[in-house]
Amino acid sequence: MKTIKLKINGIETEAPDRTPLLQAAERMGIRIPTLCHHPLLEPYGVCRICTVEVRIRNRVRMVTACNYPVTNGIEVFTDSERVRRNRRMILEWMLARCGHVPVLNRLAEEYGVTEPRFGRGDDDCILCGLCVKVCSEVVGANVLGFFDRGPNRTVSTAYDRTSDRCITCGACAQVCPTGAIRIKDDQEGIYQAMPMGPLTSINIDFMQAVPRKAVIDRDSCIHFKTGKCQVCVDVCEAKAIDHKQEDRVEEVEVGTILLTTGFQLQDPRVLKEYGYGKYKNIMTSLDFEVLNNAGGPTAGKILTADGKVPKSIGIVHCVGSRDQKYHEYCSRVCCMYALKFAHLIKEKIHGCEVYNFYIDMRCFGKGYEEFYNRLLREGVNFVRGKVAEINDAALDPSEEGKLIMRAEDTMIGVVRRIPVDMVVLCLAMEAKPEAKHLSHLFSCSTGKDGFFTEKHPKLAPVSTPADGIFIAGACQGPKDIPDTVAQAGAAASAALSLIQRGEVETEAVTATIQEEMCSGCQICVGVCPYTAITYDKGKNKSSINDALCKGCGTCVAACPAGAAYQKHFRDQQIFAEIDGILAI
Amino acid sequence: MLTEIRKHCADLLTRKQVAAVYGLRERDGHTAPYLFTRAEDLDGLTVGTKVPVTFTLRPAKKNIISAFQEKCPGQKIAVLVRGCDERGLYEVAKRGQIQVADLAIIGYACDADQARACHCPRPHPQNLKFGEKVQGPSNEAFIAKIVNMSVAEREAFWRAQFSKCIKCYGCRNSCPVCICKECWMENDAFSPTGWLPPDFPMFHFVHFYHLSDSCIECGACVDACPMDIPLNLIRKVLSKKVQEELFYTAGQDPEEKPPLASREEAKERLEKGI
Amino acid sequence: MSSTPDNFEPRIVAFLCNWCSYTGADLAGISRMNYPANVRAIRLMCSGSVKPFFIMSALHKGADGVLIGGCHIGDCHYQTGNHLTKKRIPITRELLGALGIDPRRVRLEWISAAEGQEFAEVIHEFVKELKALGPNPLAGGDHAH
Amino acid sequence: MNYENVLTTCPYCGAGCNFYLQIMDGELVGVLPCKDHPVSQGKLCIKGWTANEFVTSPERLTKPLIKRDGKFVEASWDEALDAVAAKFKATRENHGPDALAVLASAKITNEENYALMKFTRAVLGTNNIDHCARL
Repeated sequence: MKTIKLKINGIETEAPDRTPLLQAAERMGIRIPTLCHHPLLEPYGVCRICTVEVRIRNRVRMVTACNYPVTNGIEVFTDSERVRRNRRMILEWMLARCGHVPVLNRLAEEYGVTEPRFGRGDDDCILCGLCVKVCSEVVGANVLGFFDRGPNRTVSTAYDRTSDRCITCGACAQVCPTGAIRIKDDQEGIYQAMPMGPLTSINIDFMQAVPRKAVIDRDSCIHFKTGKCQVCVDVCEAKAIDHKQEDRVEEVEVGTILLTTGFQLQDPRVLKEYGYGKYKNIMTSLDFEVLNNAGGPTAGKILTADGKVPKSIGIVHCVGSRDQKYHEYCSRVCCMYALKFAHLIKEKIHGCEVYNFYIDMRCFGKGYEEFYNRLLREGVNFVRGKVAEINDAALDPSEEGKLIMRAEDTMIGVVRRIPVDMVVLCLAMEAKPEAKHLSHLFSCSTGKDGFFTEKHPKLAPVSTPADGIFIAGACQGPKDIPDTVAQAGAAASAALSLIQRGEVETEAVTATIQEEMCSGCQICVGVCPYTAITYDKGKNKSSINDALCKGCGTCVAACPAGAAYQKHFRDQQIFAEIDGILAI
Repeated sequence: MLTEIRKHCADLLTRKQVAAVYGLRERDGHTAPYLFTRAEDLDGLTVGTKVPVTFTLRPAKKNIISAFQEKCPGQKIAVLVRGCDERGLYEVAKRGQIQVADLAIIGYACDADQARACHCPRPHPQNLKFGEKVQGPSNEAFIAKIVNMSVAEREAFWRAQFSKCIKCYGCRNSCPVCICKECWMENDAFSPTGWLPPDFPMFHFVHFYHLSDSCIECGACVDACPMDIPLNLIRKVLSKKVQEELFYTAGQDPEEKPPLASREEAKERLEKGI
Repeated sequence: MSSTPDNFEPRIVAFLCNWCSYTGADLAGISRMNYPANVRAIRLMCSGSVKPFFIMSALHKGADGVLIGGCHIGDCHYQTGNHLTKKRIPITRELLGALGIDPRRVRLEWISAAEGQEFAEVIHEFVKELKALGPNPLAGGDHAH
Repeated sequence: MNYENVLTTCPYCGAGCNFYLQIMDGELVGVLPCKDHPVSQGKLCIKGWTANEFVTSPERLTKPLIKRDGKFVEASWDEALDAVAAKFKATRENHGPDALAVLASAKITNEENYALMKFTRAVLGTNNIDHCARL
């Protein structure tokens, strides 16, 4: 590209051809004030604040820097007296319409306009058009436009009505230099959306995500709504953004598989007595983690839905766990994280009363009981008893707006009624509903609680009945992070040892089909859960793949001819067993 | 009806739509299955006796149609069937013995007298081309005899019946849906060679159980029994149970998987329509 | 029904699946749960591998009752092995009933590895029922072998 | 493929059951009971049901065999009959006629069985004759 030589404020410089003056100056660190310029938008030259003085040979011209391209040999003055006078005039005119806009007032102060001669108007909009342009050029929604003429000119939507084409992207408010466009903060909405989804359309799933790559959230990305924008493509220096990428199914051949599909929290709405979703300020343990996180919606401040600092917080243990109605098992992690919550609340909010409602404290690990004792010293209240009900029935004005927790304190044998500002429900960890499907897919099984069943609870805790398929983490049962890490390590090394060996041992009890007896009826093929039996059409015989057969013997019982037999469980052996046990 | 059937079959053969017609031939006053390959032989074609066309050959354990399909792959064969013959074809097709797609099934209906003689609840094939459908006698009335007995009475009844058994294997040999090469009825561990009559009810248990989800109620076993043991009483009780418990009726659809040959639960099969 | 001698102790052959019922029976044992000693277990890998002939044979050879124990539906170690059991056993019982052998002598129970208590209860119940039914008339056969 | 049925009488016993022999491409493949035959009415015993099996059985004797030096070797009919006659004679002379017995076959005709009975009683001089169909 051609390079242009020019002089700005007496300093010689170079800039690529067609660069607007504004940018050429910016590259030298010279600031030219502008209100209607935005790097993503075509220069519009409407606010005129960026007007500078240009000398071309002997001619002097006043031009707008944002859209005046550099040409060879020109000399530019960005802050000459004439320029400053010009800007003062422009500012006075602007103030006549928008007298109270901070950005204008700051500029006015900078240029010494103290008392505008034409008075101060009350409008906020300087009609710079950034919003209109961003809406059409970048977002592509074409919602905003200019209406009417002269003194009556306004920016609005068609017929001044809320447009259903508006995708509430907020771009107009973002580019508005005067703050004339505001997004209404919807506290309730933000609270409802908690735990919040990605804060922007492009985000990294979570800090520890592997691979740690940014992804585009299609639901909120403007491009996927309007087909335009793609600002990120321009901005990304690595040129890594490709909006055309699609999900695709890839087939990968592997020797071992680790099932680490995790858990889900129980739906708190099922426990109607706890009022989740009905009252504000009742949150799940995961909601609280988000709220408490420095990267969360409140930047880590523990606040109620109204943005107030809570004075008392109730933490309910065993919600859905150790409960015949929901899950009989103990979720294992709740006691300890509930203690952690209590500790953090105490640390962050001075004087906040924390109530832990528990059935039993299960502080089962190294340093855990010590932590519990520390919390006792920190003044956390422990109430042994299951919370019966949470409601907002205030008995006196001091309880107005509070949540009332009712629970029997079994230590003192009294039903207590404790008003608090916020409640955290420590929900049960439960198996994901898709685990059942996965178990069929991977030939392993789930227990009646829905978690994957290990091959042996003591001797093979990461193996499944299917060779080469291992399980780790909460998909196998509720467990905390250290246990998960330990189990994951064990599963990974079990998988690696298989990979290292390169072969698997087949079951000792596999079934076999005696070919000469097989009539090719394929009944066995239909009953095999492992697709281990194949039918050879040419030979009109079925045969069993030893490596796939798990030795259930279902085919053996189904074979009408007795052509299939199971090693160690042959008919003669069973008959002999029957003979033997009936002989006494 | 016979003239029309002969004409139809002659047509198929002369127009080379099928390589052969498998049906019954009357010769010297006796009727037996025959494979017609020439149209002029069709004068001998007959219908309506109790000779099944799908019986399995022993010890080859194949039926004529599967032998034909093995020897002449790809050639189409027309089969003249009654209701029971067709059901038998479907059941052996489900067990991989014949390819129904390569068959031209020509069905003819049995009359009311024939249906009554066989205690046949469905005396007409689905591919009905000749004859009128008639209602078969109900199984309920037929099995009432043993259903109404007490357990002890039943035991006494069957002990008496099976004490007549001479272990001729006629019930098995005549069965159109029995296809196993090795038969459990000959299993020494279960029912030893040389004992006569066989122990109650070991020997018969095998055949009854094995055919529970494939019995087409043709009555061939009863016809073949030299000791007139009413085997179809139990078969019909079992068929009823299979219908009620496993939602399955044998011989309906060659694509349907028999319930004892599929992994799905009975209800699941019903929902999925397997 | 013939009168039952007071000292009649029925003999039960139990076909138990390796993963659930056998382990359940084991649990009943190691948990020191009491149940009658009338049951003799045969361990199979899956209740789906129980041939109806085994049941018939056990009855013929003198068992007064036959118990088939498998995992609960949906919990089968082999995914769908017990689906087959669930289909076969009612057919077998119907056949036995039609032949004049009391189908109550054959019992199908889903007992998980954790249900030692249930196993013990099933045996209690079954023994009680078999005592009421009396000795198996088939026992010994016409010529036992 | 060629398939037909040939009606014939069961060779095993004197009952005279009829059945069809099934012929597939010239090969005997099975037995089919004849439903409309007045004697058997479509019913057979185990022997009738398997009557086709001996025809092509590889174990079937087609030539006389005489044991020489502990081994069966093929012989002519004359040699075989001479050997039998010589042994009969020797046995009768050394041990008397009741040391001999005859077992008749179900597969031969009534007339042949009559002749065998006469041979046994008149020639050999013993009543020791029985028939394999007397099960």
